[in-house]
Amino acid sequence: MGSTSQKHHHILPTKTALTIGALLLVLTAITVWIAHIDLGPFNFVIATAVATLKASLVALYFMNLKYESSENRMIFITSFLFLAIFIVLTATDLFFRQEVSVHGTFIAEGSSQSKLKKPWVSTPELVAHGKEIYAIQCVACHGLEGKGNGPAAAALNPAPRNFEAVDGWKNGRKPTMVFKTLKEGLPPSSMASYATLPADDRWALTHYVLSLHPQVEVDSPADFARVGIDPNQESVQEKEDPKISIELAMSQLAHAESGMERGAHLYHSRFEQVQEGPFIGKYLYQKHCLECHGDHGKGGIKVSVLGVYPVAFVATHPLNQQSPSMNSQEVFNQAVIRGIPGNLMPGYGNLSSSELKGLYQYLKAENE
Amino acid sequence: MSNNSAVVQGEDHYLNHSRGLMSWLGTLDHKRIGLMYLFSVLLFFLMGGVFALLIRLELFKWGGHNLVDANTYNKFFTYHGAIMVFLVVIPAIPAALGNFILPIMLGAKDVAFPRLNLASYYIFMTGALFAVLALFLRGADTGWTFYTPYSIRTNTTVLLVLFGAFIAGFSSILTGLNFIVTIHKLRAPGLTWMRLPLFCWALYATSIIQVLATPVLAITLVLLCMERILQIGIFDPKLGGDPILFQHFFWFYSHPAVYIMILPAMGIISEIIPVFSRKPIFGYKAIAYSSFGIALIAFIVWGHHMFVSGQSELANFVFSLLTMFVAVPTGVKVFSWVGTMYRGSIHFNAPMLYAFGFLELFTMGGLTGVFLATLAIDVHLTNTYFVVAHFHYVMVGGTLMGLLAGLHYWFPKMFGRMYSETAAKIGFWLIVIGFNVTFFPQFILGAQGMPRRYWSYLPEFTFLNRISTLGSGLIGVGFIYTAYYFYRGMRSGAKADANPWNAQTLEWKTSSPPPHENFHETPVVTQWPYEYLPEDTSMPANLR
Amino acid sequence: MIQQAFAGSVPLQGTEVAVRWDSLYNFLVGLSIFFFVLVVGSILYFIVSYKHDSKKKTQYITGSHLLEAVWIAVPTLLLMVIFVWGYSVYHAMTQAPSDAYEIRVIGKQWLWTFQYDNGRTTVGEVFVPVNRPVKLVMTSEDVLHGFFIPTFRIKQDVVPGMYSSIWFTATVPGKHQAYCTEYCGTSHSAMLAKVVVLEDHQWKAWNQNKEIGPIPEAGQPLPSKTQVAGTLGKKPLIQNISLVEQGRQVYQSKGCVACHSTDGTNKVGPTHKGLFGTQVELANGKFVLADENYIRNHIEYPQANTVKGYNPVMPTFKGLLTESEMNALIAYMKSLK
Amino acid sequence: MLQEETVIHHHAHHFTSANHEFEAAKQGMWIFLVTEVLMFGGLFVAYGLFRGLYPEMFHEAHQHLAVHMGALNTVVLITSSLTMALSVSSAQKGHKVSSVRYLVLTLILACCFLGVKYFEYSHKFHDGLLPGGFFTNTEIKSPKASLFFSLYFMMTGLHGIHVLIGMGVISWILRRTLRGEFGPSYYTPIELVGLYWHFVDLVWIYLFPLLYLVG
Repeated sequence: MGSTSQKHHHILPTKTALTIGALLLVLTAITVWIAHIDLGPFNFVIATAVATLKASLVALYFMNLKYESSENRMIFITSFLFLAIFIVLTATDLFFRQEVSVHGTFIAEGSSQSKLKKPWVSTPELVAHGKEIYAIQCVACHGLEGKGNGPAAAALNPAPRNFEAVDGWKNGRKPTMVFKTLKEGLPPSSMASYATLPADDRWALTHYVLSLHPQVEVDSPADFARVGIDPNQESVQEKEDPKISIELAMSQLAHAESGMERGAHLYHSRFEQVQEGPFIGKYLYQKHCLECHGDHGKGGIKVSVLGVYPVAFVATHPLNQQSPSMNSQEVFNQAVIRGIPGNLMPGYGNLSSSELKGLYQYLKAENE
Repeated sequence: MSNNSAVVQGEDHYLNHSRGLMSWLGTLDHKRIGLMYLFSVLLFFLMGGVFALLIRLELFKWGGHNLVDANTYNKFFTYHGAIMVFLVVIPAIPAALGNFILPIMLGAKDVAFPRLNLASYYIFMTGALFAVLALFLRGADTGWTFYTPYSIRTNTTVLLVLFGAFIAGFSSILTGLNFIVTIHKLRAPGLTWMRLPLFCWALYATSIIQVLATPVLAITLVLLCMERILQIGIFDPKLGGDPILFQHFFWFYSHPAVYIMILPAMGIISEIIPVFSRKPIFGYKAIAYSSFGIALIAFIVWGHHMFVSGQSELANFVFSLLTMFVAVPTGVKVFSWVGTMYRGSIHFNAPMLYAFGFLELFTMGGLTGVFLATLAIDVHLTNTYFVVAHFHYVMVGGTLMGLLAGLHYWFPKMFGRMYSETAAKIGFWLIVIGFNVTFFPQFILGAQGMPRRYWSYLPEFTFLNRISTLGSGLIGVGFIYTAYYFYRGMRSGAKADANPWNAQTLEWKTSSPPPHENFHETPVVTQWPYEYLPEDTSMPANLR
Repeated sequence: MIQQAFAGSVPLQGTEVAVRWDSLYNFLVGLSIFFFVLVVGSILYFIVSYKHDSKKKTQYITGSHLLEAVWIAVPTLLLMVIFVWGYSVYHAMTQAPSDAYEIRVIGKQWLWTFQYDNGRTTVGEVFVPVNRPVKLVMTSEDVLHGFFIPTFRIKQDVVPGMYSSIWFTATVPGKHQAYCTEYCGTSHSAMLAKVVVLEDHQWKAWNQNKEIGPIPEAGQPLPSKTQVAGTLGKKPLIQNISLVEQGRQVYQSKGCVACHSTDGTNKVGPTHKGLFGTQVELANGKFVLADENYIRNHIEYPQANTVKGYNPVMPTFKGLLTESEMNALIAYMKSLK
Repeated sequence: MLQEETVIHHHAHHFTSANHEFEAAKQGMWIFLVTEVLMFGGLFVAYGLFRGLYPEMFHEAHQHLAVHMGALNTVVLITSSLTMALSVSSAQKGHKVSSVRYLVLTLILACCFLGVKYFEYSHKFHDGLLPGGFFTNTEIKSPKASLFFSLYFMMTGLHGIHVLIGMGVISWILRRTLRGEFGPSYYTPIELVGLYWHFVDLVWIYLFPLLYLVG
């Protein structure tokens, strides 16, 4: 026993070992070098190919697989075969899931019809109203003065529109076109659809952003025709696009804890609240707002939740006297009920008007 | 008894080779380790069985609140599932019976790595300890499948159970590794691949699955632990992860695990049927290769557990198609076993009875499996009692019947004594009838739409649930009775011959019980193990 | 009872796809019986014919390639037929027509919420028109759930963070039972719902928030007054039964039973047995009298009224109960002595 | 070089010869490596799928990893693999002194690897580039970037644990070599540890381009 029977075993010659080692280092240098050249998808292919080459060298020479019995070679290769099965069959699921889309006039119903007469004509009242809405919905990206330099603008590509410049408006600067942009958004850019805003508010916004530059453009009959408006009529029967994104619909749903009736009843809860204002306000604030806006509405908290899926961070607004949404009870109601699309503020459409009043009063009192 | 002539009764064998508790706890002898596995597994089987009976008692009446509250019930079925799967059916045949028999069948003195073998036993027990420890804390209520995100959110001690299963998984890996090397390197002279007993083929296929699939379970459980500890979010939708991906990870192991459970049982049946039919096995190569076919297909069908999970329609199509092919090698085996009996000389000893039981129950389990592989049919039946009934027919009807068949078959070899044949027959009928009464109604319940994991159910399901509960009592009685007559047999059964069944595999060529080193002389194999000649129809055990 | 248990091993056919499903199912049952009889029958035959007899010899057979080829080829062919058939039915189950009426479904521990295009929201009951394709777009707020309607033969898991959908065209008016089939924790088995299939005129009325009258269980006639008193609370709202009985039905159908009991045991939430008129200690340390106002207030603002010793997990039912349902519910809870 | 004295190794009773035992042990090691491949494989599968789903996120997130550190570690680990291979062949030839020398070198390189890793990790901690729920970095704009760092920490963490274990067994082998237990007739443990160490290197060879060089 204890014979020298291991002598048949292949011994790696020092020279081969050094050659392979050198080769591996050269290949490492090559991968790093190639990674700095942009070859599109081929970067990945080359990186993996080089890695496989390196791995094969290690396995064949350092691990002696080249001189190993075919049994052991098969055993080792089998593992990669089964790994391939694992990833390919799982990929048949993950990369081929059906998209679910939803039809219908959900949420937008009842809020889309304009009650104004000839809303495409700018009036000082409309511009003033538009400014209010702008302060809530648009400043995050377009900035307070409409220069396209809001706090969230830095992250956006393409950058948000600067309303003080005349050139480069994707749909042009005619009122109907701006209105169209507000309704449909500008995919694939970050400009979201604001179809969830009432049509009147969108008209108001239109006139406000156009008022930021003195040059006035007027709609031609062809423009009206394109958006389906008859300029000779007094009011607008807007044709509603019946489709909204399932993400939006579902995230609205997920936030509507009680599922209060929506649409026509958006502003008026059927159930009037009996409790006194500040008490319910404090309770509601603690329940819904505290987590993101912090104690006494001081804001500035990093929030990372929108719906359930994406992870992104936004610092919340303070809810004090300077906050545009605290200007008046009405403005406040709008912001709370609808939420602010594009921001992380979800809508709380299930709050009753007395609850909103309580909440508003509570915040006012806190900041005095 | 020419084989036995060399062995004088009372001679040195593995049971009396050395004495004292330490000679067992520190043993490197595969036979003793096999027995330690066996008794541990039986202990866990008792625990799992008690939970099963508690579940059935709770379901005796509709509407809940019969025995325990919903939370306790949820823990019961979690424990029943986790204990039975991880601590009973997976190790039962390979680690217990396989450890004992495989090296002897190969004509080897031990498994390739005896120290590793002992280590894997202790790893198994450590894993079990963690899982059982959780019982005394807040338990676990996730079901044995640990689906996310519930398993991330629940405030029960899931972490301990996960950790236990993770550790027990390593034991399974090491056993598989040990067996593969043993089969490759330690076969007796003359024991070529085509002379290998079918039980060895089955264990070989099983070991391959253990080695290839269990590491994925390990990483899955690690990731799930990390979800709970570090909130890594890979499986957590709140953090951007995908809960369905967890199901892929889980079933990539757990579907092949089903074949870890069933393949060795099939191996045992392949051994028993030719011996008790006194005839060569029908289609040796087909049975051997079909074990490999099943092992391979095991890895490409896991998605059939997820037809309604929200996975893509393409994946459903592919997995349903592939799943259909499981039935082919399985069918080959069943038909070959039936073919083996044709023109044989059939003896009705307990092992053969259990083999019949296996064929009946497994055929039902297999056929209902086709229902669940069919896309549209699965949509209605999945997550109902139909699935519960199906996998109990396969796991209990398959693995447990196989285990009992093997225990009866090798009982004389393990302990050198016989059990009472009459008692064994009574036990068999109690268990088989009890089993069918328990689980057949569940097929109907499932088809009618009763979902699984329900603590309370609607009144229209009462009648069938009652029958099922009564049947479970019958099974319980059957198992207690079986334990009793096994105990009697071990203590005071008649002395067994070296080869009471007149079988031809190598374990019967040594004394009962075998000596410490299995064989006094290394055996030399000259023929395949199923050489039953037309006149060789008698069986010593039945001549007394 | 026995009759009930075996009266058809599958539930009634509530959709067209259920009819197709049943024929495939019956084919499989037939095929299984055939193969089961083939296997077990031949075993029994061999046992009887070839029982051990020391005088008889066996025959030395080691296999037959022909037989093996047959029992590989025949099952393979049959399995392919089953696969194609199964897939075609499945395809019909998953591809919703584009004009399907859409309902948003949200699963949450342990309630089903349904939202409709007309702005209405229901809990525990989903109202759908008969003979018109309906598509359910579903998501979950917390963990996995599964939406299962046995009479329609459809089921789909509801996954947090993503949207899944199923569709059906119900052909049988009445109430159909729906279950949660993906384990979701404590009250998984109480996470039930009713699919209320409405006839055209009822659907029209329901859409206009009008009373639609009593709806029977699917496939059953409307129960008479006497039957109602003796049955198990799965019956619809009927105007001419007592307020307490109505309340009991609301209590069942709106999912109160998922977390509360009426028999004195505390579940996720405290029991309601003997609650009325007692002093309740809230989590904030205050004591309140459990009167009508408290019950209403608690149902609408559960978070502010969490009872001491329990987690603040109850969802609000504000806007989900009509005034008459609320009154009935309070009346019922008063009756739980 | 001096020829060390021949070491007599007695093989276990159930093997027919020392070579028989050696072949069995080596096959056992290969099978163990198979299980390792599949264990790491789970993470690679998760990586592949998430990368396929969120390519932009991976591209943006990977820019926060230090390529020079990763490249340095690649060089370190490849060199350690080379020294390990040289140590094994020295042992096989019976050159005890050089075998020891190479083993010590391997250990030092492994320490370097972990040292570099330590600096990388602490930098990530500082920047809030942490897995999942602990992710607090605000520079990365792509949603779900926390997933990339979950995978990064899981993959490099599991690999790091393997390096630690490798250092443990190398020390054990070093001790046995110093005692003169290995020679041309018996070198099973050192060869097996060599295989393990090369495998650890092999994993890193893939981790480096996948994590640090996302195209």
